[in-house]
Amino acid sequence: MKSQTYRTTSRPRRRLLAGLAALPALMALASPVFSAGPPTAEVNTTGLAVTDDTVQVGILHSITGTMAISEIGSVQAEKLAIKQINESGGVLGRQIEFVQEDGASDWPTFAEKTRKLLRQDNVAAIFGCWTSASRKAVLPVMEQFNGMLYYPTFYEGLEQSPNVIYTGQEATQQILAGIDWAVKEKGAKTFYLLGSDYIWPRTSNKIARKHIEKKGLKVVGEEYYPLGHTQFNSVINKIKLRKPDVIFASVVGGSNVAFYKQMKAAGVDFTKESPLLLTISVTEDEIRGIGGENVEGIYASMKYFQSLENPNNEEFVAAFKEAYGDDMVIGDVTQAAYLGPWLWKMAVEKAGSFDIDKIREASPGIEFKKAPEGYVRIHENHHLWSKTRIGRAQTNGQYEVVYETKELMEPDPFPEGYK
Amino acid sequence: MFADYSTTELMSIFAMQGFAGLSLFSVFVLMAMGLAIIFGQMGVINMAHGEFMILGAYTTYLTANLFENYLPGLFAGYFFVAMLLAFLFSAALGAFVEWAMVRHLYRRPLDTLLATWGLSLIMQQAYRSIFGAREVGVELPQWMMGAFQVTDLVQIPINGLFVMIIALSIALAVYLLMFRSGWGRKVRAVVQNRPMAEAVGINTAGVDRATFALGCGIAGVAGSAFTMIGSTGPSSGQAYIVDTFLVVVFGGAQSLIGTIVSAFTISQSQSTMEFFLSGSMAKVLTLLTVVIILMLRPEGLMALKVRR
Amino acid sequence: MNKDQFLLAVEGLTVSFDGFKAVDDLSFYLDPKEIRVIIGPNGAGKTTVLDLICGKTRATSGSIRFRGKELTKMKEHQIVHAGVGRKFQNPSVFEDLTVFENLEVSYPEGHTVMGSLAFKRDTAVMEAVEEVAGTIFLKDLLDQPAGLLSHGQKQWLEIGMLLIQKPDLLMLDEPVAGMSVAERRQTAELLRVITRDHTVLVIEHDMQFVGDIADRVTVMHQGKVLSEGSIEHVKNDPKVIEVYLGH
Amino acid sequence: MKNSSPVKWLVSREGLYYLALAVLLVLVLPALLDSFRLNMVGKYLTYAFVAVGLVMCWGKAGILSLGQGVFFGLGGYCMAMFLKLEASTPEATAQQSTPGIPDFMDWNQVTELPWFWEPFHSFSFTLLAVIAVPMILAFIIGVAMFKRRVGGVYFAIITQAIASILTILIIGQQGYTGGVNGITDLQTLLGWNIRTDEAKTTLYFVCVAMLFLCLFVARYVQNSKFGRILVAMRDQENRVRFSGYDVASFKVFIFCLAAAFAGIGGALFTLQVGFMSPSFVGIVPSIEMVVFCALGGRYSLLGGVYGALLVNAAKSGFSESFPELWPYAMGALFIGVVLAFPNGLAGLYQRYVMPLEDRLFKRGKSGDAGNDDAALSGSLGAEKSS
Repeated sequence: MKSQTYRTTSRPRRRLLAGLAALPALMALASPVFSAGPPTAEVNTTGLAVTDDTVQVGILHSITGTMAISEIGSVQAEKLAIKQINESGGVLGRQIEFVQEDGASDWPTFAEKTRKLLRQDNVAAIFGCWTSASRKAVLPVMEQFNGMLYYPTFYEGLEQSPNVIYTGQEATQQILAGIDWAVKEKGAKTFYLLGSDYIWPRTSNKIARKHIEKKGLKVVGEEYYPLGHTQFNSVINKIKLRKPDVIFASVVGGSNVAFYKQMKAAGVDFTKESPLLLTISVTEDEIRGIGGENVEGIYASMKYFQSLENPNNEEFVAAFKEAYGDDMVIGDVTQAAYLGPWLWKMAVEKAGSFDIDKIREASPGIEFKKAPEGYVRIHENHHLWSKTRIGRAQTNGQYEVVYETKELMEPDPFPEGYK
Repeated sequence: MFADYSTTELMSIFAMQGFAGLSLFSVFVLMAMGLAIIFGQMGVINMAHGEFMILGAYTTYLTANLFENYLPGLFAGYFFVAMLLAFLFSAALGAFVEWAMVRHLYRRPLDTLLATWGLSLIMQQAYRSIFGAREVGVELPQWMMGAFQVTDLVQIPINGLFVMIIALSIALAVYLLMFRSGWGRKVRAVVQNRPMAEAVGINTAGVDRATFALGCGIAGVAGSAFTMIGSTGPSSGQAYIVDTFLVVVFGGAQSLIGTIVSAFTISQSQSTMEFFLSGSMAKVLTLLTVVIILMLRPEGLMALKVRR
Repeated sequence: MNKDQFLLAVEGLTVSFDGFKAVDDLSFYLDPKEIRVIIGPNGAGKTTVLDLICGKTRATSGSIRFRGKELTKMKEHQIVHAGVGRKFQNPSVFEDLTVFENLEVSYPEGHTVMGSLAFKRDTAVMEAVEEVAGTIFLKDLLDQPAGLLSHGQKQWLEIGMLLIQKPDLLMLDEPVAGMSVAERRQTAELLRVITRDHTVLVIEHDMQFVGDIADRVTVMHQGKVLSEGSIEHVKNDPKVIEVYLGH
Repeated sequence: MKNSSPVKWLVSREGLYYLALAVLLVLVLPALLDSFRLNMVGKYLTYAFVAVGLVMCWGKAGILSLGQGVFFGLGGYCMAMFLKLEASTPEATAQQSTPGIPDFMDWNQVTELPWFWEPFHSFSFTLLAVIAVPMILAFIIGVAMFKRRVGGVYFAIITQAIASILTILIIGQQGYTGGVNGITDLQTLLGWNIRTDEAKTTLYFVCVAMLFLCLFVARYVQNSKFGRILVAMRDQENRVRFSGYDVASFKVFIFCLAAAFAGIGGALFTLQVGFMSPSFVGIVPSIEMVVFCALGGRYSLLGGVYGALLVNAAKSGFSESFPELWPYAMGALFIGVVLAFPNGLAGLYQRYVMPLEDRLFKRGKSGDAGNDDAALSGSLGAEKSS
């Protein structure tokens, strides 16, 4: 971790000159005096760690333990965003400094570190958490000490806290669009729901089932395997028998690798699209472990793919690779993590204050036009309006975007029947 | 329950589930063979068994990369080289671990459990530092992909078949080694009566080291084979350890045949249950059944009756 | 004849391990206050007989009646409570406990979970321990951890642990094995004291020692009784000479 | 040998050790630490309950359970169920489709409180369940295994399998258990807000008091004849059996006792941390708990407490400054403890510090050294002789 931090802080100068953000950054570098914002007493009435030229935020992810695999991308994205914000003049004239804590894949540790960040470090915002379990552990602490958490992962919904901004999609955004697409474009009539056994796949599949059945179509199977399970032959057999048009998969972690390899070995060629596999859990990050050749032809429904073609994204991908190496891949969550610091900065600036209550008030309606995924906007319910895309996996581990919703999908964390 | 299916479909179900059970069986055999040797013959609990498997998997990954970059023409055959290297590396590390750690603990089996658990933590973190926290993808040669199409519904995956062949060859090799070779006789002599074995001039320390190394080496080969069907990451090994121990204990320690019989029983019942229940419940029921049977019959399926 | 007039009646006792009959249709009877020695070559099944009586090994068939009670169906600790005490071949004392504690643990009170939690070290216990310690020559070593005793002393301690249980039948497996000549003499002395009010069943190889103590001798061979009677009788039995004494 | 009066006991060597621990936990730590750090210490102390149970069960009786997390979790879940019901009043959950049931049930379309949740409306039932539920499970496992003489390695592996079964069950039955997220968002205990700093400090002291209660129970058991039988059993199980003891019942009892301690620890954990999740039930936490005990000294009750405190403190400290190094340190700790000093810190203390104390206080060698060191010297002796 040390070396990465070092790289992100040491390399920027040269690139800056060529970079698009050169002007404001140069100004910031040349004379911090100009960028001095409003006096601290005005923008910080609740004792946060804000000085005349710095503001502290927290980054809280697992760097050790089983979740480190997934969370490291988010840490990198958040650091990149912070660095870029600093280069462009900081927030209200203050440079962002971050305190990084390790959640160690252990939920009480997350809660503990949150307390530390809020109570001892008095951070102005926390960017962090990945699993639902860690968020659930952190949530009471955030609410008790009135902090602000930017949570990057796509998740099951059923939550809406005044102290959290959810920068990933909640389940309906991801699922409804995906199923609609499969029905409309691919003529799907029957679905097989498969997931790892925990809350997100189970909730997602419930939403999916409801949506499918409402359309008068059929779910021909629903199945869960324990986290870390590696033997999928039986379910593959069941799939072959039931012959669904679509396998709707939300398998996570190491199980993913086993599942796709065994599907492929069992003679399922995804490129033939019979059955078609639609996943909501395999980002570019996961493909690296599974191997592009094993997932070629599967479809993923999420809001961001690294291959998205727009100037924002090209710039973002270039900056990310510059900072962390050319072989980096960027998945949906990594991008969502990148949004966090930016959305916070804009909320602070709109509110003209670091106070949590003012940020909360200012947040709904904030628009981020430079988001790599395109335009996003914060909803009243603290989730983001965002478009959902369907990507088709290539052997090189990237998705080719084949579809994009016309409108922004409205976040609906408490869908009908889930209140 | 069967009403939804036609007769031909039912036939295919049984054929394919039978095959699914068989591949699970070979997975269990691969996992358990190394452990059965170490636990059954030496009484040592090696909690780092999974990590030795992952060492084999990473060796395979590195070999694949090496062949891809330097010997692309021979890529089709890299897997055999990888398995050999996996065996050698794991066995070498195993021998070292035996020398540095395990040999001091032969009289304290529960302590080997703790020490090897510590070892497993260190190995996991070492993998994380060297290979990164993410899983690595191991590319297979073209000929290992795909499946034989038997009938419209029944397909036999080639790599599943391959894993099965490896499992059976290893089981056979172990059998020959343990029961048909002079070395195997020595191992068994040491197991049954250590002081006596020493007295008749067997180098028991050497036998111990070789046995431990052999067990670890087989774990390495197992890991190598698992790159075809599972994931290769720093903590992938942990997922296997409980299942593996249960297979060995259920079979009756000290009985290699027992290990195979128990692998067969557990895999067949699990895959049958998986078909009718959800995956999680099948797993729970399988574990529960094994635990209950072990409570009723602690000596396992194939126990030797010895006058004590 | 009423079998229950014997202290111990073993009849038709058989145990087989995977088809191998370690004890085969064995019968013998013990009178109260008798000292019986079982001898026989290695593998004759002597130790197995003791295992069967004390419940360590379960009989395949046959019966063991002790004061009219059937032992084959009872659990080990119940057999002990019925009045059978057994000493193992290798001294098995609790090395982490002191001599006093070793004897105290064997004291026949507080043998249930709750009983042992409520157990008080009262004067009755102290007296019983000291009395037995005197008998087994360890009176001065009561606070010594048993692990530090000599081999012979451990053997005595184990005998003492049986004595304090006040059993009716004492079974000793090679009590003088590995002892010095002086210790042997002392042990013989000890056994003579013990036999004043106990029935004793001994396994022993040392014929000198056997001659010293035995009332009657049972010779076992391949799981069966080969000969039985006084030491003189068995010494002169041609069958015994053939398998055991002759060479 | 006997400590008839409590005062006399307190100034004995063993008494002073307990006093020192009490001073550390009641005076020193609260004085030095802010409420945040103190709460963390409180959390570590809940593991000390497990460690004390393991000392009794593993150290004294030789039964290594790799499933203590199960009992810790059960105790914790019992408490969490009570707190969750208290938090899920019909008013607080008015926006749910079925008000009055826990939120996660509502999300899972459970429309009625499952029967096994009902009794947890009662606080007294909950207190009973915190101890009884782990004990009942331990009793069933214990009777099944010990009566059939399953022990050692087999017992360890089977308890491990049970930990893994329970984890899968809890995660799989999320409508009834909260699944992988666990039971979260616990706020009040009988109307008392447990999230405030004052509450957390109070809970810390409750935790310390309970720990001492458990220590005294354990100490009583250890010093009774029962304790000597345990040690005897560890050395020569057969001899104990043929001294007329039903060995299995003794094992069952001690295993149940350890389970009860773990359950109390789990309940206090839930109270102090504010939630319970399946990640404390599984194999990894169960094995870590064994390490706390091994590091402190598997034969020493106080060693177990210090072990739990130190390992966890080191874990927090290490993972704050060198997250990558922590697994190495933890692994090395395991191996080091087992290979180099199997009697843990207590063993080191006994070997190196006690002679100094002896010289300092000019005490006789045998003196009235407490049972802790008596057991220790015994086991050291055993080690030498083996």
